[in-house]
Amino acid sequence: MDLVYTSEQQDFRAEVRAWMDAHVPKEPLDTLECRVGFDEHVVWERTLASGNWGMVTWPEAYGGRGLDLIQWLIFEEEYFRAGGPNRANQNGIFLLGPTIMEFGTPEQKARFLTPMAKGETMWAQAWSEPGAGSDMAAISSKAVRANDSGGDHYVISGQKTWSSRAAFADWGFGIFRTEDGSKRHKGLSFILFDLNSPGITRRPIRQLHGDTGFAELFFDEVRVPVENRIAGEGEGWKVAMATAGFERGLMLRSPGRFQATAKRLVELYREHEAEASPAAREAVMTAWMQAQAYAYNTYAVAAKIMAGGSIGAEASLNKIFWSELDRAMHRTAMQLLGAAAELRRFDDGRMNQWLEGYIFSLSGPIYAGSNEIQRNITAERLLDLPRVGAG
Amino acid sequence: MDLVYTSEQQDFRAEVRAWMDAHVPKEPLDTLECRVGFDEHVVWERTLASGNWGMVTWPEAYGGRGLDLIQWLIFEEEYFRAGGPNRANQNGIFLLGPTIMEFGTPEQKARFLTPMAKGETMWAQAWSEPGAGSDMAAISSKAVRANDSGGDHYVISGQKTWSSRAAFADWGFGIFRTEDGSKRHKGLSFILFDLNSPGITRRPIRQLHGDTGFAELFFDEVRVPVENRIAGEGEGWKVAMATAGFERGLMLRSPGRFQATAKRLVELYREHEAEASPAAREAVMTAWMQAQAYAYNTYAVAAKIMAGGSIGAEASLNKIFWSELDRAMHRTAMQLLGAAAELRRFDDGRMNQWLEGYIFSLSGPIYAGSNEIQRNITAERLLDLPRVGAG
Amino acid sequence: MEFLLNEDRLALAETVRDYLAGTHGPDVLRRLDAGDNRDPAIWQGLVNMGLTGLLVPEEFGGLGLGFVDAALIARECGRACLAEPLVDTAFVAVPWLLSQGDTAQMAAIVSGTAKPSVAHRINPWVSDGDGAALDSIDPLRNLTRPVGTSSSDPLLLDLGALMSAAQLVGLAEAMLDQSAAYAKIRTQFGQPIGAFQAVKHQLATAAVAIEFAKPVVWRAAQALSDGLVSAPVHISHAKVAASDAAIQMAETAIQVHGAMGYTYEVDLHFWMKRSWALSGAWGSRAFHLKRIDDAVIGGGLEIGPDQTFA
Amino acid sequence: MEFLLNEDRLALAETVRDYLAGTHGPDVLRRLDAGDNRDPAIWQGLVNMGLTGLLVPEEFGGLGLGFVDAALIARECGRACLAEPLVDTAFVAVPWLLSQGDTAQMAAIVSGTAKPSVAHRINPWVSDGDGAALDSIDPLRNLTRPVGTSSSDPLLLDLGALMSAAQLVGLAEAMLDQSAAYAKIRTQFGQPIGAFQAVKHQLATAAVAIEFAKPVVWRAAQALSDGLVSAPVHISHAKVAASDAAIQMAETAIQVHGAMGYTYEVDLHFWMKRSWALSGAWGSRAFHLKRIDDAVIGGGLEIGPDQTFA
Repeated sequence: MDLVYTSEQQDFRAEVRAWMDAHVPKEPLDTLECRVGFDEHVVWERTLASGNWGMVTWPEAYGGRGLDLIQWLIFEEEYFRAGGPNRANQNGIFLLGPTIMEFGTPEQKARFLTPMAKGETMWAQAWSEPGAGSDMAAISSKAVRANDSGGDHYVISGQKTWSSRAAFADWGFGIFRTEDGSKRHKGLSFILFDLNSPGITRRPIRQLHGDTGFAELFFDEVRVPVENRIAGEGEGWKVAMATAGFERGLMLRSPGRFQATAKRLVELYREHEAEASPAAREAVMTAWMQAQAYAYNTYAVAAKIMAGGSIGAEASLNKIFWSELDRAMHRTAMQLLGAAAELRRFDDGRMNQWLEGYIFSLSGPIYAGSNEIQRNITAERLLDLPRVGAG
Repeated sequence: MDLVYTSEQQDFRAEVRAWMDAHVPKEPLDTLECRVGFDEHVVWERTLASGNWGMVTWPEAYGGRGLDLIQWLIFEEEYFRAGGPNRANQNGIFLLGPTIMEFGTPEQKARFLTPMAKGETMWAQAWSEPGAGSDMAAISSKAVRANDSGGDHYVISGQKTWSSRAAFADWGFGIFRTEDGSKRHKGLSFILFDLNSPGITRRPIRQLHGDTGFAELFFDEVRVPVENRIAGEGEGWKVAMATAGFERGLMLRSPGRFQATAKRLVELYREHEAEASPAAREAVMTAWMQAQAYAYNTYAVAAKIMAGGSIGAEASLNKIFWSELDRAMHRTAMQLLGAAAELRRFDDGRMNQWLEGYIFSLSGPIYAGSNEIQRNITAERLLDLPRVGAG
Repeated sequence: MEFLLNEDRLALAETVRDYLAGTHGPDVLRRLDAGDNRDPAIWQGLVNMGLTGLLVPEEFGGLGLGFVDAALIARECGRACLAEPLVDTAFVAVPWLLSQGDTAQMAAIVSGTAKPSVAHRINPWVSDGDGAALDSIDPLRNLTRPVGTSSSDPLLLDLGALMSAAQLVGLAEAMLDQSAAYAKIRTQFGQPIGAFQAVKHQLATAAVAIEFAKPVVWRAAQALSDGLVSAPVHISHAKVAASDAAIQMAETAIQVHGAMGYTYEVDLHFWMKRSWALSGAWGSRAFHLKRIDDAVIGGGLEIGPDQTFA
Repeated sequence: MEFLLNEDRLALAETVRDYLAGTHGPDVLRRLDAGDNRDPAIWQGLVNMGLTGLLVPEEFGGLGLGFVDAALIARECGRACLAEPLVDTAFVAVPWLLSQGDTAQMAAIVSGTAKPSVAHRINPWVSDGDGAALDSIDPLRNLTRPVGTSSSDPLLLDLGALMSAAQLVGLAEAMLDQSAAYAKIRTQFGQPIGAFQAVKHQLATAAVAIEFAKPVVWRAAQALSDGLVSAPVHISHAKVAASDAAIQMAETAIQVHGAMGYTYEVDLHFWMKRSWALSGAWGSRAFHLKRIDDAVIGGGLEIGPDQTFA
């Protein structure tokens, strides 16, 4: 237990801070969920790549910096301190990248990782299907070996939904049923596909706030080379579970994000202190306390991983904690804003980021495995309670 | 909608107030859960009976006053305003009494109701068995017709537990399996028994605070006359459900109790205001708000019943609400007390009623149908969600 | 003493409920949102039912009914997510204008040609006002900063808060119904999600909050009718209880709907947005809690078991 | 920077855990409760392990370890519901006496013959003191109002609060384990109650609270070791987080145990009572929250993403 940064770590922090102060856009970008905003965010991804700050934990060989997890945390802290934009390529950085590094062939690593690191290709995830949300194994989209060309292509048919970034991204990844008649977790394969392939139709899903960053994807006999499959045929579930683990685990939501929100909430509270409710005052303190607790926990998990350990079902505790913290912080802000809470843009022209943040926070307990699923996992894997089909 | 008391109602309130002020013991009685305290409470029951205040809603024919529900509410309000003791015969007043009135024969009414109203017989309930708690239909205690005397007796064998008041009461009531081999809700009968019958062994259950008001009851071939059965043989489940309905329904917890607690909590808060937390301040306001809401709701249900309506699954909402309110109020008090919260008796010799109340409040979400069961009922009967065995 | 919504009142509210259910479903909300947000035909339907004149004295052609009636209708407006300014005009502005002795617009209000809505120092923005448009998350809200009438009369704020509370109750009830209905048809792991205890218990918990907000609203409306000095406290209680229930219900509803609840395609979002808007309108949570604080902790109100209707 | 409890530390804590699990089970708590509450043999066992000298410098015969080690052992004392005054003496009084330059009793503390516990203005009652007995709900607490030493030194309060927080974490972990174990064997409706989502989710929610209280306690202990000016804030944070987790866990535990949890026969009550006692001891929730308030809202502490270890 050593909670003092080394001088190298302090120097690194100073380096990140200087770069961020110089490069983070002064004005907030438009939302990532619309075309204009997405493009602005892609520009930002390329700016990051130009400073080699895009994929800091990736090995240098793939365009990263090979930072350790403490450096990553420092980077993230400074990123959120500077008010850095959301990451358009989050799916690539935190989900697909680690998956390819773990399961990909050398050829796949070269082919996919480097352009990702340069901000050249933006990635969408395509897990869910209309009947397979929380029940991720209920996949029915098929990828069948084509007969016409020596079996070197899959032909994909089916539908995916809630595909984040898919409205605007370049490539997608997901799992498909490659064994006819297989059930549940068996016979699935993890496949990457060019979103501009013939036969793919993207139907943007209009979200409740009107933006359309998510999409449904319709696959009508889409030909995809077999070499786009990650790991073996039929191993898709294993790969997807590893990917979902990355998502729920350490890197999906770095603590800096919530600490920054907590700090803004404290500032908002101070502006409204005179007329605020007692519950809001306590909620503001709770925000700071929980964001700090989340940070400590992340540092502890990082240290554990660096010492050779791994993160297991504890990732479910993380997911529950940060998603409910985020919602509570934004709910408190909405209460503090009172009548102004409903405004998308305040009188002075500023965007009401608390409102947008509240709406976004409502998705936290739903996506990346609903919190109901996470509580099941916690109970069954950490507390060893019995599983029951209907339970 | 008329929220003004009539002058008759105001006069009645004044009458109750005067009597209570003159008769309610100045010093708190010892706890009902020990022999000495129970006896003190029996004396109080007889004092109440002497003023004809024991069973105010019962018909005059059975020793009551035949009050309507609004008068009952006024009576309860004044009872709790005056700090009246807990009712030793609660099981008789609110559970068994209404059951006998609805299902009993004229002979049973005369035999059991009048002594109950006079405070002569104290009643214990005996629902639960070691394997039948929330799952009330899993009853295995048997009542078999005796062969030796023309079948005019049952012979009871088995075990009951969590029998409230059973350590000290005179009589008990419960359901027993009268049809050999019957399952679940079928073949049960509702039977009254003298707790001093040969063959009954009472084993007091030591509660977590050390007192022993609850007991296990062991029945070893206990002979009970058939005329002690309420309603028909095999109709026990129907009768028990009606009784449980009374318990969860209107009369188990009158609002005055919680309004009195909320008022005491406000006073406690004022004493500790200088050093109290914001959350405590809001919790105190919430206590008042919820106790009032509970009172309004009770007045509304009373009016509905008086207009010919009935209370159904809404009783589950009530149970959830008051039990969680009661726990929250006492938890707040414990926080306000700080280091003194753990004291059973304060430095000045006063009992720490907040601690006792907190402990008691923890049983609220458990007994009379756990809140998990109540939420199931709410979802399935009020929201029409599907039932599933394991769900 | 009779805490009972009598048959006549309930019959009128039920008529309004049935009318709105039949003519003002989610498809209408979508049509309005795609168009001009308001539809004279909808307004005329409300006028035809006499609702614009609900609180207008009979001498001016109204029905001369009271605040409890208005609260019951406001609840139905919430349930239907009605965007037309019926509540702001007929249940808030009308009684306030009458309290000022201003009867000039009454006939025009009854006939539906005048739709005044009055801003307040605490609630500076109103729907369908005459000033600059504001950008509300609620697409049908037509929120404006009025240039004309504004007041700092507490009665106006109380009326706005009470009627917002009543709408919030209706909004919450509708979201509960939508969520229960969705939980019955959406299947996961081979069964309707409504069969899972996790879903059941979340919905039951929200149902409890709604159930115990309702009588607080009716009581507050009656307190205002009866002219109780304590009416503002009870209105604040109603606003806090109804807002908290609606916000809790909205969070539960979107959780039960899962990702579908996050889309424009599912109806839920209209109700959530209105709930977010009204829970902050006519006095923030903090504002109303402060009035309760002064009453309960500050000693401004008698409390205790014998003070239920103080 | 390494937020890691190293192997040596964990090994020592595990030794203590195993020792207490083997020699200090619930049967021992019952035996003590039926008798004199304290047992010299138990105390001697702790002395033999060197725990009374854990924080005593080596020059006085102690182990000279630090606050993180002590917090880890205090957690084990909580887990075992240990009543002997090890924490109050060895982890609270010892470092405070050392801070005063008072080393007179150190050798006697190490050897187990002296068991000082020091009261504080904010925490006027201590276990096993020399004054009049007080009637705690915790039957093994031996709570007294000491006639002798008392102090108003903030360090003493911080030590008491930190070590209470560590015990509360252990208490909560034990209650979680007890509840999960009970949920596996208690059946209702034909299956273990732990198969019901309602039970699973309540326990999972409590598990989250405990999981995120733990690192706060370790961080506070390290902050005190490092002599950070902000250490009192982090200790208050630890006390609030650990108390809230333990109280929440206790309420969940009794709910899962049902009526059984309400009896003396089931072990749970010992842990609940200790949790009720320690959550109010060494500064109430309000006291600690006020220090956080001053730091976070009052501006006494730098906050934000780059201030994790400020």
